[in-house]
Amino acid sequence: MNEYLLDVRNLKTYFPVKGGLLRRIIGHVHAVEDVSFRLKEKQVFALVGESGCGKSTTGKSILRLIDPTAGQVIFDGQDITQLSQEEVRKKRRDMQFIFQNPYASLNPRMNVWQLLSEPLKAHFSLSESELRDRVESMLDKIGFTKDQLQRYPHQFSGGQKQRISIARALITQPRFVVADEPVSALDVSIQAQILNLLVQLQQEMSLSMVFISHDLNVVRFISSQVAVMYLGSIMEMGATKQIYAHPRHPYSKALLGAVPSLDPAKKKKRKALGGEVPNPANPPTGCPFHPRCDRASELCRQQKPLLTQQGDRALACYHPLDN
Amino acid sequence: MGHLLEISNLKISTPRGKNLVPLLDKVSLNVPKGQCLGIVGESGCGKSITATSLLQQLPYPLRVTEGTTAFDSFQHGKVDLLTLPSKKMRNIRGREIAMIFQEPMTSLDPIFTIQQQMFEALQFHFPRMSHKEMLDKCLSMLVKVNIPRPEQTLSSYPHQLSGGQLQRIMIAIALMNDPRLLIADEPTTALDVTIQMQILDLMNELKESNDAAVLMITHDLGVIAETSQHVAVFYAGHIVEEAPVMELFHHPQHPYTKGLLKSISSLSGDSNLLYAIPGIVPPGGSWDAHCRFAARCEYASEKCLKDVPALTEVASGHLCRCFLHRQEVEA
Amino acid sequence: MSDKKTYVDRRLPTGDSLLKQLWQDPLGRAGFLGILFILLLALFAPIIARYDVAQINSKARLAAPSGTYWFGTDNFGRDIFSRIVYGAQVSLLVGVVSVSIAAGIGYLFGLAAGFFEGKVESTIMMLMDIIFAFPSILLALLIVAVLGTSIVNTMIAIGIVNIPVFARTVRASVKAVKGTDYIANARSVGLKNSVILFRHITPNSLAPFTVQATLALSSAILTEATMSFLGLGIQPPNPSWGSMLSEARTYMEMAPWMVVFPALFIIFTILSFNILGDALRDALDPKLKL
Amino acid sequence: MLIPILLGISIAIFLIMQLIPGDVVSGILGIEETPELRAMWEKKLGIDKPLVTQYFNWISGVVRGDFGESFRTGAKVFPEILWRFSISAELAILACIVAWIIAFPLGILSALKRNSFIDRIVRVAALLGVSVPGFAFATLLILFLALVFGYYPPIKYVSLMQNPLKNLEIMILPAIVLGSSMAGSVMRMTRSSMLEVLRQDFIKAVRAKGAPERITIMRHAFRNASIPIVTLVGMQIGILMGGTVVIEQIFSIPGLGQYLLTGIFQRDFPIVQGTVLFMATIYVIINLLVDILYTYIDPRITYS
Repeated sequence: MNEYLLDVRNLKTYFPVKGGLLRRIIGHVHAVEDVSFRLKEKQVFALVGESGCGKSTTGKSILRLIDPTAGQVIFDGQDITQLSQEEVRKKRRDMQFIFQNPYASLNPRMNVWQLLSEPLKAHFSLSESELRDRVESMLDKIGFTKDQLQRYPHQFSGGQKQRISIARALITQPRFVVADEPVSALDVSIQAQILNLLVQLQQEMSLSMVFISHDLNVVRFISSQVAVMYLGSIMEMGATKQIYAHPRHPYSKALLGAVPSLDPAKKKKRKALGGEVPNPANPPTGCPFHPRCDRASELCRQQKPLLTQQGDRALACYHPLDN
Repeated sequence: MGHLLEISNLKISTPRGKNLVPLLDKVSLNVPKGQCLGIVGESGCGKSITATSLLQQLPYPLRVTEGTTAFDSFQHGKVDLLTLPSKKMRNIRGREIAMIFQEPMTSLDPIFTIQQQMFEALQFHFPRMSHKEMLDKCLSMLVKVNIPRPEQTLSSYPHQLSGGQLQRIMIAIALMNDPRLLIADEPTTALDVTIQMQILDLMNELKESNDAAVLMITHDLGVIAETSQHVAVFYAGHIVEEAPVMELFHHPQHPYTKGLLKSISSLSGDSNLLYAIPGIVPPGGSWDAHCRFAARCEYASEKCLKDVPALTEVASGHLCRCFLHRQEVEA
Repeated sequence: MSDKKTYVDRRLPTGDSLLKQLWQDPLGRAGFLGILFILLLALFAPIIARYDVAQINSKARLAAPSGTYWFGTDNFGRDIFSRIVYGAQVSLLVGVVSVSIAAGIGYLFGLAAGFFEGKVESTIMMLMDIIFAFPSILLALLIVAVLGTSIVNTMIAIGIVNIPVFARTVRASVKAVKGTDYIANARSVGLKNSVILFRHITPNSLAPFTVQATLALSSAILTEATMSFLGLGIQPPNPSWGSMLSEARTYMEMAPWMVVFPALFIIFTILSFNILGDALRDALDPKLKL
Repeated sequence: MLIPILLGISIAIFLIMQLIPGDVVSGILGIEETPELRAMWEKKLGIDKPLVTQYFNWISGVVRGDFGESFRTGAKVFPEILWRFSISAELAILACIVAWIIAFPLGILSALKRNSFIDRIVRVAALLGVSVPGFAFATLLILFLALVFGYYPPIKYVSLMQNPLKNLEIMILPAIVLGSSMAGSVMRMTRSSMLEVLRQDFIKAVRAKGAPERITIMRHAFRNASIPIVTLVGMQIGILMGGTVVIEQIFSIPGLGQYLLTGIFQRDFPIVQGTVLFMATIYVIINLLVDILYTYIDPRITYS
């Protein structure tokens, strides 16, 4: 049996750019450019990066919420990219997605009961009482009571909505879930509550998870493995602890260094990373990071470094920092 | 040191039906000259409306229902910003008090070029300035905020520039006339971390060279730690704690501040569970006559559900709105 | 990407809460009552009307309003009040039938265009653009000019003219709803297309459609009145407010009531629908409530 | 987009004209019909040929400016359309002036003084403007002027060239009627669009620079608000054209609308066909101009 539950191989997702008088395709945004990674059962794997780095598109492509342009997504020995629409739909029982914004991702016209029973109805044929049992047990897990079943999303706070949204994703007892920035729409004091809930449910339900976030602190807390993405490609990938302790890719180092410290005394004189993320429709040649990198050489400008295993981690860099 | 701006007992309310519901309740704050005062709090805590009320820009239908301010204007002397006649207010806006906003992408008028919009900042206050002078001034400001191609940028429209560049331009516009006070309302919230760091560095740098006071409004304690000398923590429409920045981060007194710091720092710890403040922030209109944090507070006692604690000094320059005191709450 | 934005809750009222909200809004209530009044007038016309609408009475030509003839009589001695009551029937009938034609066809077109996109969408919208490119009353006039004047043809003409607005509204709202996170969520949960279309997209895209239907009723009634005024709508002796007003012009100095009452009723009815439409839009889309 | 839409319109009109019940020839000849006369007319009208040929014959004539001849008078339709168009256009322009003079200042004022007394008045007026049909307003206005002032609008048309003052007297009432119904929706749109823009961040930012209100409102808010208003104005041209049909009839102005009605009543189909095609074409062209106008107002939109 395969050691890995999920094996993403050379995933590419391009979006057409239309323009001109006849709205012809004049180019492509390379949202995801050759991404590969693997995920074991019960593991939490984080994709971290700034806006436009393709982390979200990667997550959606894995679940075929967006159809990838090329590559394979092997889940439990089966290539998801080769399945028909109906097969994908059935597969969703085991593979779910948690959205960023709970204010927008719940149908405003459905009450909690409808929201939670709907996925069950789509994938199982259950009697009314079985339905009720499963909804109520899920409700208990997210800390809701039965009398909240008839309420509508707008009657809940942001944190509560995100609980409902998590419950809706997990009620079919999936084996794998992609969580796309599940706490970034929430207030600071609520974020911790939701993260705790996620970790708790992940352990209870033996979930494997791809966790997408721009928040490096959150990623450190929740994941054991991490991939740092930049402009559609993975720059550095490995155990979260090691990468956070000793980032070796210049971008990872800059990214980690940019997180404001919580100690005003440690407000060190560090150099902020200059420049901005290039336009993904017109990426630079060679290494995507070279225009902002102070270690860039001629080689970096000309040829894109491939992600290769270097010691305890995978790196896409010709001139990595010392371990 | 004298205060540039003193806010006393500011109260802002919104009409709901026939009643006025308070959104900000008796806030008093001082902004010292040349320093950065940070206001930190979660959404709906009243931090943003505090700032907008100072320039008489409260969104409809909010209104100031109580309170006064004293701003040390070099044109008009000591003035109350809240009641200043609109003509004098216009002299102060952009000249003595400047403001930058959360969303750089929407803070510039989409149908005018950067040059037209930067020129305005000068024209409104110095109508006689020549085109050449204005151009020179704008170019030098753009260089100051590290815009790579200033001439080209001047002739661009906002949609042609990135969020980071636009926020730099907003800062350039704000600092154009060397204001005495810069109000920054979540200036980096809409930006990526690497860009956020660039902007914060830039603001720190400019503050030193310009000697302007800054009112930094944010939900991010990290931003406060990076920029501020003095911090006020807002919760549910009033100040719950106020202290110099070192004091606040190293010796937080209010259970809410403690909780926030604890939950953020537990993110970087090795524990399996995060420290989380339970419950939700009470929204405006549901503030009963007791401590607004009591329902979420692990130390809450009977007393906390009966009375509203006053903001009292617990150490030099350190104010806290809590019945418990230092010794008792040490956790 | 923003750390944290202030998300505004869009509370969409459902069913009876919508009616309640409308009733609480003074404007909504006024519009509602106005329409109810006209509707009752139309429904109970045979009871309310005091005379036969077509009955010519040469002794009572151009009689001023009085206890006998509440709104006076016209040049044939017909009772204006009774004709107005029956006119309400005609107005509402033409309005409702033609809007039903337009809304039904427009809805299907819009749904198909919004849901399937691609060729289906471009073909449908091309067709709609062509109809839309005609100034609406012009197209309606052209259609009755060709088909001949009758009540059915009037309904057909007004119906056809109004198809594109519905198709456009429905397409736009279906596309907007389709792009929302909760539809992406519905897909990610693994719902069937039919469930997504009918349980999620349809109910959430009905709001602009409902507003459009209310406003279309007012414009349909206006178009009918205009066509009848021009003599190309409802034909005499059938009572139509538009044609009554048209006939009245000859006698307006002798019998101003012939002008005033039909005009007031036309205005009142259209106003009621517009007010209700406004209130409905405010209730359904708080973002637009300004 | 222009060419396919115009082609579509012409086909639509052509097809609708085929729906005429009975046949045209008997309509023209009436009781005088004989087989010879019928054959002659059928040949003359070209209706003995297949439909596609008929369409191409018609459309190739139209492209050359030949809209056919009136059944009744035998006069060429196109020159008549052009002459009458100048009258209708004058009326339409006057109506627009009336509408905009009323609508823009009041719409802006009402947005600025939201929920004040003035705002309420303006909103009620706007609602009335939208709800009162042009013909009803016109009739009531004439009645009012006649009863109160004993004034009757002139019946005989005088062109602008002959006597500008007299011409203005003829045109002013219909322009007020048409303009006020347009003003209603423009006012509503101006108000809501202004309110929308006024809460944007950049307005706050402009004020924070110390801008005088006049500049904030006129240079920044109104120019941005005018983007949706321009769309509305483009669409209103259609309503205006419909409006001219009715209003010209009421005030006896020999414009395009009246020509169309005459054509319809006399079942003079070349007139109907030609007028409708002409008006629809003008409408489409105006909307194209509106699209081009956008690029001047809004630099974000480009037509490459």
